[in-house]
Amino acid sequence: MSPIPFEHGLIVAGILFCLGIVGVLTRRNIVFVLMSLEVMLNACGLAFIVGAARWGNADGQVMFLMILTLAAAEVAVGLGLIIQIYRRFHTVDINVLSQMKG
Amino acid sequence: MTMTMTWSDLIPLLPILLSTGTVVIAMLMIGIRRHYALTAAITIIGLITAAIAALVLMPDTNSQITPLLIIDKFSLFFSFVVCIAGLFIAILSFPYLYTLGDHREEFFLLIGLATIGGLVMVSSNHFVSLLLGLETMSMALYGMIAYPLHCRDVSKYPLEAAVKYLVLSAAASAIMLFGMALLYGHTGTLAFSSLSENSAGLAVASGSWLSTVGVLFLLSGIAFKLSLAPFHLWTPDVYEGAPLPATAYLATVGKAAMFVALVRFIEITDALSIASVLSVVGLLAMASMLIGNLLALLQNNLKRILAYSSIAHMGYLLIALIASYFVEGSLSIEAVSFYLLAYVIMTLGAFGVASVVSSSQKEFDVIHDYRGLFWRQPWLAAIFTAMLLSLAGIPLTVGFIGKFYVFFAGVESGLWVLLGTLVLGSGIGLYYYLRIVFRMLMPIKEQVAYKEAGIESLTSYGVLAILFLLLVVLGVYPAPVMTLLESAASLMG
Amino acid sequence: MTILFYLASAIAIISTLCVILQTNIVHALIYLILSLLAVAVIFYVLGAPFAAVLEAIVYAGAIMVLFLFVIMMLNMGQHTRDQEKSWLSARGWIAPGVMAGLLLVQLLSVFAQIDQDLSGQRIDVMAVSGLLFGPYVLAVELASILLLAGLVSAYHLAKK
Amino acid sequence: MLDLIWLLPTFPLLGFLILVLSSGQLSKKVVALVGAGSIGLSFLVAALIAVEFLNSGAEFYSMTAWTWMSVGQFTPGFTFYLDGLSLVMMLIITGVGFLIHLYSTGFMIDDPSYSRFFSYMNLFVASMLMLVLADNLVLLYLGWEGVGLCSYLLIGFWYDNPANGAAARKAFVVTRVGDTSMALGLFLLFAQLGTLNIQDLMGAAEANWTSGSGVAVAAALLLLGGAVGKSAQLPLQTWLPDAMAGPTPISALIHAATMVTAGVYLIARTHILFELAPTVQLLVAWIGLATLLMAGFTAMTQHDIKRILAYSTISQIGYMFLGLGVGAWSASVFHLMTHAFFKALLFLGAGTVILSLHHEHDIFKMGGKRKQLPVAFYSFLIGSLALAAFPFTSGFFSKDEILLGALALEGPGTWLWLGGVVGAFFTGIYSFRLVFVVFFGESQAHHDDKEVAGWNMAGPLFILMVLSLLGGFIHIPVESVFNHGEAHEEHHVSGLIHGIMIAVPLLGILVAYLFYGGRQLSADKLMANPLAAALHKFWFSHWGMDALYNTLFVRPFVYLAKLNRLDIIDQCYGLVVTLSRAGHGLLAKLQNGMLGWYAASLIFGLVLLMTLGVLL
Amino acid sequence: MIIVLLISILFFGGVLAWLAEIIDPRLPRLVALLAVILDFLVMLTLLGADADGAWLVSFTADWIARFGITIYFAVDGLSLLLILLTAFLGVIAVGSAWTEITERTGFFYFNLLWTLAGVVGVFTALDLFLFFFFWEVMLIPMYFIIAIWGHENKQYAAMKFFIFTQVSGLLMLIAILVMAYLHYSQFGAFSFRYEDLLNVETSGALGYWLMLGFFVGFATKLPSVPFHSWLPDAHSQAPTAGSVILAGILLKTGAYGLIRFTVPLFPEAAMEFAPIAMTLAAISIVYCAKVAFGQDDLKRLIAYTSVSHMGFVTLGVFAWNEQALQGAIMTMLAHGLSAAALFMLAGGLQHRIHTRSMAAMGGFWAQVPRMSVVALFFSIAALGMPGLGNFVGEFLALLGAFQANITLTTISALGLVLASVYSLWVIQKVFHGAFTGDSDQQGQLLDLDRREMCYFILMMLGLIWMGLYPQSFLALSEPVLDGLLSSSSELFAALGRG
Repeated sequence: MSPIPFEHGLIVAGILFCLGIVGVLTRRNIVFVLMSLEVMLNACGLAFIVGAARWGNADGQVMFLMILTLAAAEVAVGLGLIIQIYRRFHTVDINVLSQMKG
Repeated sequence: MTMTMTWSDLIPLLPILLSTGTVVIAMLMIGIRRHYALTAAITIIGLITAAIAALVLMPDTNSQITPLLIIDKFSLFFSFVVCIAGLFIAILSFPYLYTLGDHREEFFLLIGLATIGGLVMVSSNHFVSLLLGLETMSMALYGMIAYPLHCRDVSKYPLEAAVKYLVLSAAASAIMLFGMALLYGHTGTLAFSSLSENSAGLAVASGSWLSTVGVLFLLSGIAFKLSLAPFHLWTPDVYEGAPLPATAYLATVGKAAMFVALVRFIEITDALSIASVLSVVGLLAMASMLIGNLLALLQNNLKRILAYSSIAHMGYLLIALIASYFVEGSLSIEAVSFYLLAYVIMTLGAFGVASVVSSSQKEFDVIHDYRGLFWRQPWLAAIFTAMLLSLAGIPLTVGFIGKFYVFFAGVESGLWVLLGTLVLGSGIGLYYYLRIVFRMLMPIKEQVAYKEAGIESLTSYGVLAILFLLLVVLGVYPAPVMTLLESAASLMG
Repeated sequence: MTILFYLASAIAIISTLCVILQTNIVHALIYLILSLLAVAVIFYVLGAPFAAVLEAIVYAGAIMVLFLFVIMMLNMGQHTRDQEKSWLSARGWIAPGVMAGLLLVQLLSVFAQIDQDLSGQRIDVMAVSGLLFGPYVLAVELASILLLAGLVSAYHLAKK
Repeated sequence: MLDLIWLLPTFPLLGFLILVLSSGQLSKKVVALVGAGSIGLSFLVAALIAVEFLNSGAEFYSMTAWTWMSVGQFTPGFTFYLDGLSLVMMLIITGVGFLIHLYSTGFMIDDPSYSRFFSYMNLFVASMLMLVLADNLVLLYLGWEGVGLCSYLLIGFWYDNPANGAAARKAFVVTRVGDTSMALGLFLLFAQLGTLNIQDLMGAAEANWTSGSGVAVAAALLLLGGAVGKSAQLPLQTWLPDAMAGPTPISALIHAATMVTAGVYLIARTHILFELAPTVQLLVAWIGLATLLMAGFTAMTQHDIKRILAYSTISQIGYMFLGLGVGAWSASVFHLMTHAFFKALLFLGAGTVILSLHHEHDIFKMGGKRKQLPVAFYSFLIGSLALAAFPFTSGFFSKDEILLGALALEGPGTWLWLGGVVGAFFTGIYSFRLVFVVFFGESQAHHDDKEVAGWNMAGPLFILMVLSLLGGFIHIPVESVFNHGEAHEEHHVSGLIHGIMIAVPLLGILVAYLFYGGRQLSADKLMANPLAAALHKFWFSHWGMDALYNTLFVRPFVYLAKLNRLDIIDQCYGLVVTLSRAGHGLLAKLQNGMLGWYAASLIFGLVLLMTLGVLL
Repeated sequence: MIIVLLISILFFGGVLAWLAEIIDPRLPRLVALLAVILDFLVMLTLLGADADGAWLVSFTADWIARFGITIYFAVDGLSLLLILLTAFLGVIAVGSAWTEITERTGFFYFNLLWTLAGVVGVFTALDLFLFFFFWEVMLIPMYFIIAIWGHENKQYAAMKFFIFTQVSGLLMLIAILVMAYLHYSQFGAFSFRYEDLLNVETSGALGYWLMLGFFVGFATKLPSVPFHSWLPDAHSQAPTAGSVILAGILLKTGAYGLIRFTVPLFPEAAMEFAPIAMTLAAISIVYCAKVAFGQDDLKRLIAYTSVSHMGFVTLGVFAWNEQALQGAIMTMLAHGLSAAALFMLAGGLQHRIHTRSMAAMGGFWAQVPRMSVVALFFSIAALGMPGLGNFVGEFLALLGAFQANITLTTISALGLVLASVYSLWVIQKVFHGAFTGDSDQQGQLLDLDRREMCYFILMMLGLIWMGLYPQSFLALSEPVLDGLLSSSSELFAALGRG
């Protein structure tokens, strides 16, 4: 088995990260935005695992665990907020949230 | 380096442990029986003990607790600041939330949790603890920002603010994490100290593109949290939409803890020795000073003004941080520390004044609301004026000494362009601070119906008085604090 | 194994692409789960079986189910597809695409300069848990506080 | 006795203080007593001092009251310096001054601001005495400015009429131009010679500077600037005719007898300096000549009784300058004195005319007043004779000396003399034109009041008449002042020259008679000629000088001041404000509240940082 | 210690005045008056003080050891003159506010006294940090005075005043800090003390920039073209007492700074810069005189004349010889009185006819003869009439400047002519001519009352004293100037300037 180059792992993470960004920027449905955020966070986790694989230490995996925790908490709070938005505005369009400006 | 915990490690962790205990007790309390005043009291007492613990530990504690946390004079000083700020905000939020038509007790839980996050951040010298501290605080802040969202009669948009903050902050965290991942990939370690020199001989400051990009990603994320231009757009909306105590918390502890962590990261890893990072930070500073001040110029909403001005203040702070790269010695770190302290005092004061006249139903956050305050409540107006003048950096106030420090650090390092921008920015800044002062001096035409100050507000006035005293005392006789900071900062130099 | 890596990577990327392009939210969620599973495979290939399992269980399992809950709760079925379509104009893709593309190009050009192989060393549960209960014990505690904060916030926000 | 010299300016100053501090509470009698009495006392002291000084035979006497300021080498004091020149001046000022004060007690009796008038007058005399008694140029400058101030105050005495105010300001500002030049002269002298004490200065100048050296020329020129301003010579003469807006005694005292001759005094005082700068000295002569001719032409065309006298004053001071320029120092001072007598007489006479005719100034609205106003008539007759240098009147001797001095000068002397003679011809014409028009011919019906002339007005007139007639026989003791500079050898002058100098003024009087006395010639017919009419108009406007200055200086200044009322520099700062506001507007637009936009900015920032990181 | 006492009296007097309002709104003015008079009397005791080294009295205490900052006050003849002027005008200012300020009197006198305290601090502080501290402290109460008791456009004026002085002050702060740092790098310790900083080597380009920092700070306060444009607004909007303090004293702090700090600290740079500074001075003199003439607002006009007159100070300072410096100092003192008086008059007029527009004035002489005489007196003082203080100052300044630069002195001397143009124009427009006010005002304008006359007569006597016997003032500043000049004379000789 030929070893996988480190940079290839990073490239995959990078691509996923950028796709997440595109998702956050383009979607108006807040659920999609949240999902794209998960993609970004996941890409970060991947990058850590890739790093861990390069150095052969477990720190990266610990970090991945923390990201996992973070992602879970964030989704919980985020989804809570989505429910409130939907209750109040009966839509999931983030553009309704633009009453403050200037 | 100690790899695992021992019992003796628990002593330095006392501030964190005490606040955690506070949160747990308060939560249990709520579980048993909801009692507003009692929950508040538990939180306040807990934070006081945590602050006292930090103070007591400060003189001679210097220990690394597992790779994650470092408890030294520097972190304890800011632990103290964080606890006190949290405490003051807890006191201020008591009357503010008094009339909220919803569960009010959780707010204190959230304050406690956020404070734990802050404590972890100021003590962290490891990516894991940094991430956890930061996100703990963010989680709590999401809750605090959106806190009154169930009430139909709130005048603000807590929901909008919370969503904006959550989405953007999560994105920024992701960017930061990606940066951390790149740095980890480059060095194979997550501890700041080994990022600079590790067994593989790869340091952050090695100048390789991977580490540069990693630092830049990390910096972008931090810049967002500190709302440096051009990452500042979220700031005014979140400040405006959030209830005043939450805004105050975000503006003070949120900024200060992040900055302390940034200082530690920069100082330990020597990241500024990467030329492009140095120039990027310089540009961030300049952009923040100019854009922040310009944005505040004609703004009529007090919270937004303070949001914009915080952008500028973070820019000022960056000058001192940059200076630390150029000159040996601890002066610029002292400058950062003192300025942060000053910034916390005066920002808390300014938000505090707004919060004592406001309630969760009706916030008075348009500067016109303060018209004639000077003749209605002279002492409140005097405190407010002092806070604003301090923000503007006028002598007799702590803000002046802070600015003096920054100037001195900049001069020492010869950062003329940045200092020039600082002067320009300060000039613009005067305008909008004085605008508010002028509003207060105007004759009273129509009475603005402020919140009736009941017995529950007494402590808030006490907090304001303490802040005012601090402002003046530190502005006139800062020597003792300077001595303290000198020894604290020397650990970083 | 190497082939598996590239295969899984390709699946992850393509299905993620589908997530952000999808107008049907349930389909999107399924693509996301697919992507997460593919990443789990990558983890496994890279010698992190523990992470792979967690990715599959917690991420693709628990978190995604949360999403599903909300989608069901908000009743975002077929009728929202048209709305989604109308929200996704071609023009709206340009700026994000350009920015993300630029970022990606920069990242790739940096990554291209690295010439480093992965160790391929397997890090099993023992190693990870050794760390978690050794030097990172505080991290675990702090993570619990993080979850607590999330819990309190979510509890307060999501209630009626 | 000599050490009482400080009393000279002190009496008038005390008078001034009493009048000012009483702020109009005193009765007119007391005011008159204080106002005129203080000058009288001064005159008394001056006379006593003069007697003692002349008897003592000393060349000079000086006393220091106190050191004004002492800054390094610069140590001017309040020091009084008495020599022949200042003695003459002091006597003229106190003597003629007293007469005019006395006259004023009657002339101004109906004026509500009686006390204000005398307070200004007293301050003026005090300043004037300071000027002539000063031993250093700074103190002289104090007096110099003081008299200018009083001149301003008195020209604008009737402040109700804005025209008077304008005239007063014009007088002050125009002379201030000269004064500034003089101040610069002082700076130059101090910078070069390290002192401003006049005697030391002259000694040092003689010792250090060669004749015609650049510094000497510059210093003399700058002082000359001051002199022409104060003495209303070209090119700063335009203020004097307008200055006639003040009460007539003022015109007599300030704008005829004393202040306007301060320039002559200054040049005489610093004559050594001018001798060191021969070109400047010659310039003085030419200025004098040009002024006297120009003013002579103008005087012939005026209708206003006081303006005629004013131009005549300018012209006569021109003679003095001519004298100074040719080195006839004592002749100039002599003319200064005689001019003080007869011009004071003329003005006071004019004052009587004006007062009696209810402030009528136009001579063509008078006529045949010989009988009605006898005192005025004789005043004018005698004054005009002296002015026109009718033989053996005071003016004859002094003007004669000046012209002879001019003739004595090598080179341009003849031309200067010729010009002076022509000027004398004009003098004859305009002075008697006035006499014939006002006092002869047909009486105008609407003015037929009695002459207003109490003893206090008539008395001074009589004394001045005597002085005008006989003043030529007074010997002024100035030899010791000028002895080293003046040409001592008697010039032999042919009888023809003498004849011409006697005949020309008579010729002028004859011409005046032909036109205005006997009406053998008609001015109106002359005016029918377009060229003559144009010339008349041109001369009447005093050669268009006022218009010229208006166009050159006044209007552009006023225009610029109004144009830049908002201060262009301030507006530049306004630009900064505008820019800031624009910046704010632009940046605030970015805060559009859209979450997607904010997220984009976040990513944009990241990309920007990355790009910068790569570039930098 | 006596200096601390001087400042404390004013500080606590201010607090007391504020509190006194609770008892009776007319009490604060009495408290203020007493405080200022007491201060003045205490200062008089300094006149007899024996010189202790270079200083008559001095006071030192630790403050911020970290930066070598001390509380260091000292008084020499120069500062003594200026603090005497401060207290004197303080009395006048209290007097001018006596009846004009009827609202919130306590706070007003509090601000007034604190401004004075700040100014006394500026004139006596010799630790540069302390100096800067007071420099800023005096601004805030002044801001309040303008912002609360000012006229129609007070916000703009107060803001402009504050921003101009602050921004320039920050530039000065940078320069001060660099000096402290240079002291550190040359002597191994931070210091802000005046004597220490005098030893700092400041040649070269850095010195030039530092000097510019100080210059901008002081020139803005002075003010000199092109930093002057805050002054007309501040003056026209400030209440009378504010204008008195502003024109009489605050402007002098700029001049004081130039003499005390800018040139002595950076002799070489200052000499290099002198032609430019003197050019700015000449432009100030002529340009602002011209602009003054174009004004319709009486207070604006006087404000521009202030700029014009302060040009003589700049000119004198940068000519840097004994006559010029004495001239500058005398101009400061005399202008302090004459400008204050003119502003009081303008304020008095505004109080009576509720406008500052000269278009609405005219022919007031017959209505208010005493006021007219007083106005006449101070106008002619302003135009430099010998025998009054302004003349001594301007004459000496020009005399000294002439030795340094003939061309610029000549241009500046034009100011003497222009001064007469605008001064007399004011007299003509306001007091002479026919009465042009509202017809119902005729005969109703109140002339100056006895109390007001008292203040004016005091100031007149002051000006006459300065004009006729300036020696009593010159003698105080002479030893100071001798010291300054002797320390720089060698250097200038080397640079080819005497």
